[in-house]
Amino acid sequence: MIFAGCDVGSLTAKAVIMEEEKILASEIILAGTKPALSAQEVMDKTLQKAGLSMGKIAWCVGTGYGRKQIPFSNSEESEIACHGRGAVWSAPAVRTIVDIGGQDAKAIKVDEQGNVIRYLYNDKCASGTGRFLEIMADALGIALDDLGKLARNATDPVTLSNQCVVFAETEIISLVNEGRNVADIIAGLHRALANRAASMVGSIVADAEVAMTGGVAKNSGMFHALETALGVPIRKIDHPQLNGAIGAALFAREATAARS
Amino acid sequence: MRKELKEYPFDWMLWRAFAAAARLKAGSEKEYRQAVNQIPYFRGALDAIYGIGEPGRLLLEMVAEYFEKIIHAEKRGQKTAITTFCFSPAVFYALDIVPITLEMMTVAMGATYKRGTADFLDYCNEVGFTETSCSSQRGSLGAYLAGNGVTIDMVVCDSPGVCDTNVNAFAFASAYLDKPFFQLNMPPDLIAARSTEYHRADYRALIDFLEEQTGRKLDTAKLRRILEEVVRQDLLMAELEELQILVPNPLPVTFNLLIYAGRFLYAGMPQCTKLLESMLAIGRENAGRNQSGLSSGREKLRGFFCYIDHYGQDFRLWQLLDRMDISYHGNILSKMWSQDAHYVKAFDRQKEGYKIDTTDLDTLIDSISDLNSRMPMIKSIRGPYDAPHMWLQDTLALAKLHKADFIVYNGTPGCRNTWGMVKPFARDTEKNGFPTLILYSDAFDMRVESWETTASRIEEFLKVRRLCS
Amino acid sequence: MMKIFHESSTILFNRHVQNWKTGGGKVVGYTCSYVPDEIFYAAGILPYRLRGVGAREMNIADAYFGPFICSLPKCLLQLASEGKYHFLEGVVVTPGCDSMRRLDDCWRKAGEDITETLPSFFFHYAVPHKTADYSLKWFIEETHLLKCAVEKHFNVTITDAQLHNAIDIYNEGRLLLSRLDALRCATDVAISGADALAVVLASTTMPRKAFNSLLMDLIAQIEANTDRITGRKRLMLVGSANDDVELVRLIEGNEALIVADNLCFGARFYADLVEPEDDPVAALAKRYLFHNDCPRMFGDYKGRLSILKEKIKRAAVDGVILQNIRFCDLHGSENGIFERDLETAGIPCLRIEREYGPLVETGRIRMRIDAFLERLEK
Amino acid sequence: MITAGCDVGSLTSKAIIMNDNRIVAQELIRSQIKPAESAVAVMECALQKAGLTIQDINFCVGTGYGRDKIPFVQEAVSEITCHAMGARWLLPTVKTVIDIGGQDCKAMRIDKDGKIVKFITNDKCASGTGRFLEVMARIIGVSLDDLGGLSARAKAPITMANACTVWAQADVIQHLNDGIAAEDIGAGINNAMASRMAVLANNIGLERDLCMTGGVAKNVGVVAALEKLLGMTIKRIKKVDPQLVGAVGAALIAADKCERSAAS
Repeated sequence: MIFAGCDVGSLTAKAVIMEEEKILASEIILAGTKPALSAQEVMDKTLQKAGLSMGKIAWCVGTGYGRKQIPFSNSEESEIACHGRGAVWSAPAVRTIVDIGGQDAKAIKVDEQGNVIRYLYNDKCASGTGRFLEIMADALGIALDDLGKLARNATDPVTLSNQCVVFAETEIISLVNEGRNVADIIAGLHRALANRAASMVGSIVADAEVAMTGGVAKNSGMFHALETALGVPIRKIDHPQLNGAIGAALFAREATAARS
Repeated sequence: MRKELKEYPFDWMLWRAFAAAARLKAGSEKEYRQAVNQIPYFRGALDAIYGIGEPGRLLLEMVAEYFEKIIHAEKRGQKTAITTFCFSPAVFYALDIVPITLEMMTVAMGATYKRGTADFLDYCNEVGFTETSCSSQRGSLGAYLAGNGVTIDMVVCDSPGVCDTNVNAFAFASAYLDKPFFQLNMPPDLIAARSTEYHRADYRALIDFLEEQTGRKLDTAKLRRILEEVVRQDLLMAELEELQILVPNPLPVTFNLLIYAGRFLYAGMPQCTKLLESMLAIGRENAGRNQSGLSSGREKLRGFFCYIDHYGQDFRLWQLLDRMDISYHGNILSKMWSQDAHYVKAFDRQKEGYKIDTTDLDTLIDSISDLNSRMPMIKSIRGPYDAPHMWLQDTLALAKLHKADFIVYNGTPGCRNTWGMVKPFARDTEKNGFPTLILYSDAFDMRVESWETTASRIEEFLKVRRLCS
Repeated sequence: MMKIFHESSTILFNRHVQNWKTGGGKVVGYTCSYVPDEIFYAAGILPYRLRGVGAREMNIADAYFGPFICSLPKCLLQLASEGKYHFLEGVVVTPGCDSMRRLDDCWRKAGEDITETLPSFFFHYAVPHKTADYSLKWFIEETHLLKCAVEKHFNVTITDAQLHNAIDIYNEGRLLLSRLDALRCATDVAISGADALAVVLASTTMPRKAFNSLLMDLIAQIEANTDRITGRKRLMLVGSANDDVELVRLIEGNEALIVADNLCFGARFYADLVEPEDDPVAALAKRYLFHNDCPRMFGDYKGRLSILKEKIKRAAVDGVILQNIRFCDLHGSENGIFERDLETAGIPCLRIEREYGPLVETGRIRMRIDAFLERLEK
Repeated sequence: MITAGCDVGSLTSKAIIMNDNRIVAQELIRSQIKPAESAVAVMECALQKAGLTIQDINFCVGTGYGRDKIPFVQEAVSEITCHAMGARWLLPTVKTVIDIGGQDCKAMRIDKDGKIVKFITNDKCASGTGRFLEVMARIIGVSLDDLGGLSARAKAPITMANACTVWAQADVIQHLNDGIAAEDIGAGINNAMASRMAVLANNIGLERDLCMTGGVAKNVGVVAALEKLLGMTIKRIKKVDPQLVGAVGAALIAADKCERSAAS
């Protein structure tokens, strides 16, 4: 049987089509301001890739901030639950997930089935989110995808003490003015973000295998910064950004299983 | 502050609003509907309150009367004192002083005004009070700082040693308005002999202060009458608690609000007793039929709030819980620590409770001092959270007694005190088997986090933690 | 010579502390100016006021503290968890304010999770928030408890003679610091605010005897030296704890000079002497409970305002900078009323809110200072 | 006498060239990372428009965050003083000025000579900054210029979380996904901004007349909401783009300095 998961976030929309254990097709697009349209677009593209029509999808679970607006989903799950499911499916040993999405960052503790045991959001006034990186890349005039690459040339990462994303931007501008090199600033950015994520993990005393999900996980600089901050190696998973959608598809499978 | 808000004193407006609200049900249901349509922002709260039946009407009457006393205090030659929810007003009534409890004024304002207390919150900042301070006092304090209420004669609080931001609001008011200030200062420990001694010495100083401010002597007979009434109320509250722990819980979700509203406004006064009796009548009736107090009659979950409720416009928290079939077991603020209290007996923690001894003036003062030192928050949130008799122990004991399925922390960003320890606290409640949600919203200021977001965080939590489908 | 002071004010484990340790000495840290150093001095222990200098991350502190908390206690917890306070045998925490008070809870919890974070001696010193006779009685008892706890844990006896001696030494230090204070208030100033702060900071981390003699030399040097700093705007710094010399440098720039303050790392810390009496513990309790206070002593606004006005007059201050650390409502709110009352009295004020820790927002603060100085121009 | 003012902010850089108190050229560009480069770029454009070279400028004053990094200025002055001067010159009756920059928000009371009597800046939270509006506009998918217009079309403006920019985003997205109209969200954003500014303005003791400088002055939604909150009309600056007021002030101060140095 064929299932789908659709994850409409604040920056991107993702869709995954699965058949049992196999991913048939997936797609990631930039989200517009109308969740319904973003969902439709990303799902159409995915169906096209898979050469399927919506009618072939036995069940579709929607997740992400826009989940309530997805016209074609049969049910909804919060992205927290989906990231739990998805990560444990991709890497069964994983018990802790750090999900840094566009809108917020979460630390999630799961059991061996990927059921959520505990989770935390990022603090107010300490914005460890994807948008944080986006705004900063903006301020530095750098493409978001280049951050990781650039960070590798860092020799002496800067310290960003300001918790607030917008004030931190001023800090960055003044650092650039002082002639600090961009690589050090980006590395400092990653460290600041990683430390905030690490403090969430600390609060829920998460242990065992840690995975990182969300688009930010594709940023190698962030990935390594988080490893350093946590002091443990992080388990790489294949599709960090699709993880929520995969989890949703897995929920879809469970939903149909429960029905038959 | 917007001009139109300066047109009428805010406490006078609250009085008129609640006085009118208390009479709304005098007529037919149709008339009620037509009337509430004229007050869209008060409507949700009124529907919820009247939904409770008689106790709801009594609450409105009680609150209206409370405002009426404030408005006419000067005319009646009475002094007014701004004070805090966790200070027992009994002593004011004994000395014929009219208390103005800022947090209660804030909640009343939030429930009736379109923009809640936003303008008054901001006004405090306009005159130099920090924006990061607790919104519970700021919400109504702003009106008094702006001179948009009755004249304040004195400032009395009992939060030093318990909550800086709370007492800081009163210290600021006293300095800004140049009014006499008195603080009861709580040591970090509750039951040590030297703490009790300190409490009682401090309380006697308070009485000297109040006598000096009013030029009156404390009337022993009156204090005795009031404290005897307190005992009566404690017994009623104990029985309410016994009912509340039944499965299903026969009390409606709003009853905790009524319990502490009654005690915070009218400790030792017949108004509160009457309210508690009418609540008990409903509770007993439901219990008799083994009937849940929820509108649907189906109790799916039992929730306990370890700090404060959420006073979003229209009582949305209680409506959400009721809609989700969640029986509400109140928060740490709805617990008075009388030795008659059900949980005090249940845990065999008499030492932490107070006993009213009406023998003579000395025992009366000792009793009311003990009572005050065991007020909500004053009792549980003074020492380290994991110390004996403090936040964690009380929360776990109550959550277990009430068979709660989950715990929610809700406060205000102004609360240095609990935000300074809530993360380790939540870790420990989780360790003890209670799924715990930490909310970042502000109980009194919807501009910190919209109610829609807060509600979705609660629903998400219950779903993700698989407490409900 | 200033170098020594600056060094011991910027390095946690500075030379003096290192020497003290290699000499087998013990060190006890404390969090606020309401803790009597004399008790420890008398016990042969080095009292050390805890500071957040050198904190770079918050990842550990944020796992225990919530977001709306002053960054000073956060920095302390972070440093302790990183092992930067390895040289402490003990810590005394006070309910100086709610943020600092909860350092007790958070530090103990971090101690359970991270080894060697929590010193074996950990004392909660309950300072009352008022000065009534029964509060003093309480505080005398509390100070006795502290003394006994120190004696018991470190297996020493603290005699009255030792306490009296400690009081003398610390009073001498207070008098010296007051002389320095006077040199700053003078019309032609002999020492910059940044240097003066460094001196005060050094006094909180150095063995007091050594400090006293160093300071005596410094004062002699300054008095001998004839070149004076002139033609600058004379500012007073008021508000939250500040142990950041860089912040003072930033404020002073080339056009301003901080000639007076009312800070717990400043005048508030040395202004009042301990009045000797038979019971040294009672004498200490009195001084520390009644000393030139901080808004944690609720309801004493007028007292603090008059202290400010007196100092403003004595130091011929052109303008007052009222600063508070983010989430410090006690100072932040009082600064609001100070501003109202001082401006009414014709004294220009500038209110700024800042973050504690590695100096950030330099641009934002600089702009405010420049504008303030431009305002003082006319 | 030809003087110039150069205002290098975190988001935009502006230059004004004046000839005896008459504006002969003005320019506004998006700031680059290095303030020195932004300054040179914007000044060159302005000079070109005026058909002048930097040598023709008798005196130039720099302001804004990058003021100390501008290579060609004789003196640097804080933007608070410059905005006051500029506003006073553009609207002689003004006593109170509110300026919203990219990174902060300031309110100042000025005397008849445009000198600062009292000022306050918002250090509390970034949600009181121009950047806040930019980020929010991006989320609801309108341009910053169109954000202001939404207020007029709003039916039921939302109550906006204005305590934290980042959490405010979560709120806005929540509302979007609840299907709330962009007008109502946009109006909520503008109101939130206005209420923060009202606090600052009242804090320094608001006096008539009041005017607004900086880009947000062009946001009709914020301006209208602020007028409602303060109960007074906000004088509009018509002579120049409100974003240029700081540069105008700098050029005026330059003229003043120039005369003084000539006199002495």
